Amino acid sequence: MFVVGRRFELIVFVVICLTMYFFIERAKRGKVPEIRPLPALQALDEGVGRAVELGSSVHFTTGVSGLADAFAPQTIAGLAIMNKVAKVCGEYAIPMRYTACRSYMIPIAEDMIRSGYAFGGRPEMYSDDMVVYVGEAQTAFQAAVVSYLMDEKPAVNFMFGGVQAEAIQTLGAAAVAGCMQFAGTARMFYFPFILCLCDYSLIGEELFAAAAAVSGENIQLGTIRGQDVSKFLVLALLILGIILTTAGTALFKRLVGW
Amino acid sequence: MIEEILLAIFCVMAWSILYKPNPLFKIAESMTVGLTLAFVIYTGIDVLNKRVFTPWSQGLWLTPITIAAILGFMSWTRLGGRNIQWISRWPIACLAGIGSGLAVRGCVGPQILRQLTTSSLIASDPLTDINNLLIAVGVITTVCHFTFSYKHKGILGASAKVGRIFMMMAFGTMLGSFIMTAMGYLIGHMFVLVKPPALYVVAVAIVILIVDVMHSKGVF
Amino acid sequence: MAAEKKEKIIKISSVNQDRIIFLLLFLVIAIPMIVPLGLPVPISSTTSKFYDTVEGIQEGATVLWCTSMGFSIWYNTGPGEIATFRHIFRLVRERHIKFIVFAEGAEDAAIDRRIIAEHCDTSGLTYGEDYVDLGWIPGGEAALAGVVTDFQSTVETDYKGTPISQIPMLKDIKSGEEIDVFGFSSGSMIDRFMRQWAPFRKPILLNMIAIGVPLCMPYIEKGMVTAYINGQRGGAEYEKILGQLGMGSSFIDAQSMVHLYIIIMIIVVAVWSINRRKKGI
Amino acid sequence: MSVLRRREIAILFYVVPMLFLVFEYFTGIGSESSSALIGWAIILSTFTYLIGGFAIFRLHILNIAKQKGEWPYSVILITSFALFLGLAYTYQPGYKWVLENVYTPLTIIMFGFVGFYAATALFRGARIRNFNAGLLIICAIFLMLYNAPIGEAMWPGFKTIGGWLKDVPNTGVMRAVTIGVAIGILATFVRALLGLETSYLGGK
Repeated sequence: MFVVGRRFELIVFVVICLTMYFFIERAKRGKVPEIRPLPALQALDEGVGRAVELGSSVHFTTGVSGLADAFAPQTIAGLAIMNKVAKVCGEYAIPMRYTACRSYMIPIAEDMIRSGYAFGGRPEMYSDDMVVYVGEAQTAFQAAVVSYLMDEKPAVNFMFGGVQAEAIQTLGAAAVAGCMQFAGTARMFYFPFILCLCDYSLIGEELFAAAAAVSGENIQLGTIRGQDVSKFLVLALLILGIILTTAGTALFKRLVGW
Repeated sequence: MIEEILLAIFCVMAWSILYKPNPLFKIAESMTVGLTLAFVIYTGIDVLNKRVFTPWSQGLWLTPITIAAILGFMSWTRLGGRNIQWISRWPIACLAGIGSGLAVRGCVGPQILRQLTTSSLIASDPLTDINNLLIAVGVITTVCHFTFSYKHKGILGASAKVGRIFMMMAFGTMLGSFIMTAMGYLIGHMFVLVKPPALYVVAVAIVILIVDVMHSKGVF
Repeated sequence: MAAEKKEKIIKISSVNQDRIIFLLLFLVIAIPMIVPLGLPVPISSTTSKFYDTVEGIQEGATVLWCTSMGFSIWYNTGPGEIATFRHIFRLVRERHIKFIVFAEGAEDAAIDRRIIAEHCDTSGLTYGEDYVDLGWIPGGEAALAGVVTDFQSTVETDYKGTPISQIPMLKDIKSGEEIDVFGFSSGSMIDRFMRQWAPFRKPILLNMIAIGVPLCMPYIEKGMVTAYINGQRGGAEYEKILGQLGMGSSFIDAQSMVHLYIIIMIIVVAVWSINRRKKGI
Repeated sequence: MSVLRRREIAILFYVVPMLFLVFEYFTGIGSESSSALIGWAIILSTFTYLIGGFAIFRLHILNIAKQKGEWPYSVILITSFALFLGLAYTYQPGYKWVLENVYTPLTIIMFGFVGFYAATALFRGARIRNFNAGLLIICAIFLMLYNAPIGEAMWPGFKTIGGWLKDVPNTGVMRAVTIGVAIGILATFVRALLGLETSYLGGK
């Protein structure tokens, strides 16, 4: 019934999915794990506070990746964080701008920012031109964001999501323009730059953990606990593999290829 | 000949923002966006011609392509008013579902299982054994660093700290490797800019720059 | 007074500091271009392994190459791509290898046509029997999955629009099984290629930009990627091995100088920032 | 009509193809319809690829009509769009020339800023704040000496140190990251099955 060579893969796949499901159900029933403090999240208020001091605006972007490719989960996490940033901007009455690079993100971003400002207590501050669409290509996105940052010089620049090579130009221009910077992505390609240029950063899955902590839903937090336990399972498999292989048996390789 | 001069003009227009924001950069930016837009529409319609409209013109109606094309036209309601925009949710959701499905089915094998098959630690010469051990330690400690719902105390805390050190070495490796890529772009342009005829455009630009700097310093 | 003056010099505004960095960068790159320094370019083992892997392709094998870089990283992966295409086209002539090229992005389709037209010697080879350019297959990971699960219905036409049923060399290609060597160039993460192509356990060649190499090490160390070209330097070395110097070789001196400049800049700034903190400023 | 608008149907459009592709991968049943599904994605992504084009075209036409904001630049944008598209459909060699001598250089140059900002990033990153930042910069220097041909010419040791850094600590960390990304994808899969992943449908 099952394809040869993929049966152990199926077992690992089912075990990890069941672990996730188990901890999500546990979270639904109220036993919610607590996420360890993420410095980037705690500093969100401090960042928007800087915008209040300077009396200028906040810029947010989820980069070039959209929802139609394998980086959809990161874009979704970036949108969750944007909802929280919009909420904080609502509380402090700070204008916010989102630069979109995929046309189908426009309505999604508009809804996210509108609900954010409503939660923040200033629904009237929201206007549709807070979401600026700059075209489908990465170079057009970069050119538009660089000139915006150089002209407007916003107090804070956020960049969360499936960020690709445009991270360098965006964060570089924001650094030259003197913005305080937050960035986070699970795409490690340009991550050293986020470390060099940003005040606060989220590495790899910290982005998903932040999105779960920010949306505050028990279920998201349950997922994070499920991921942690799955990682320990995979580590156990790794250690088992090392022991078996060092002991000289090819058992582990046969097991994986079963 | 004309190509080098054009490249030099575009370089000067684009790099002028390093000095300060100015209209030249905005013109280059608008041209880029406009040309990209035309390129996107031309290549997109070209593929649709080959994959959808040509089979249709040959009468091949009842194929999976037709269903996908109907979903595709539905996704164009995204551009319509708010009352018909909800129609575009189905095709977008379908595309996201297929993308996620391909990622999910493909990730367990190559990205988890094949990463765990290590070679024995006492097999070949001692140096490779130590390296293999260090790689395994790197994997374990970095994974421990990427756990969020457990307090980083005790063994988990210690291995997370070790993981942090490994991560800094890895990100240093990436940062060092990036210089060749980043400078590759500039070197590619500079190869054209230093030779005449592009050199004349660069010379004119340098003169304008000096004049502007002197003007802003109030020299004249 | 001297301390004041010294303080004044250091007090360059942050924007001007950036401009000085940019200016020095221009000079350091321009000088080796005007005065070729002829620095040594030792061949690294990774590039010679790439050459040996391509040279080791058996008689009559089918090679599938996916170009996925876009115009923006042309100067980085271009030299390696041109050298690889030249090398494979030579083998197509000598060993009747079947060479199939397709593009993952719209811009890559234009790159492929341009490389084959301007840089490859296709004299004596018939299009459609020895080599074929399938043009752009959109869909990202869906295209990569489609090509190896159901080649015929995924591809449908080549870049000119002729249905693949009329292309002799593609008649018997159903899925990844019929392909002997995979290869792709990439400017970003390669997880999607590994997810769709690694299960076939065939040799996979990779033309990657320099920053991508550390990220691909988990796959390279496991042998899922057989051999790779390390960005611009790899391209220059490959050109040197093939004996046809091109774009890569003319850039490599400037690369050495720029690397030295960045290292010196970092050391100066690091020392300056450490003793600044010692003085408690 | 309002039934069709409900979100559950859109969630079904997301979950059913995903589940089917996973089912087919592990059981091998229904491989023709799974490749048909992949064929759908190829055509569908072309349509959504085109949406981007139309959306920005409308945006800038509105800018010009209402003379809002920086509309002169929108005029430049639309004229370069119209010229290039017109050439594409009327005079193919002209399109090819513009593609190779205007569009490609502009795209490369507008992307090529990365070099400058890489220098800025290192310039700022080099201000070592703590031990970790110091370690980061030292490893970066070793890798630069590994990558640049002159590094090896100066002292062969740089090649071994750089190679070791790339082969051992970097491989371990990137392997952990790869595993973490895979587990993240599976987490999104489970949340999507439970109908929790709805951000692609718009805010809650």
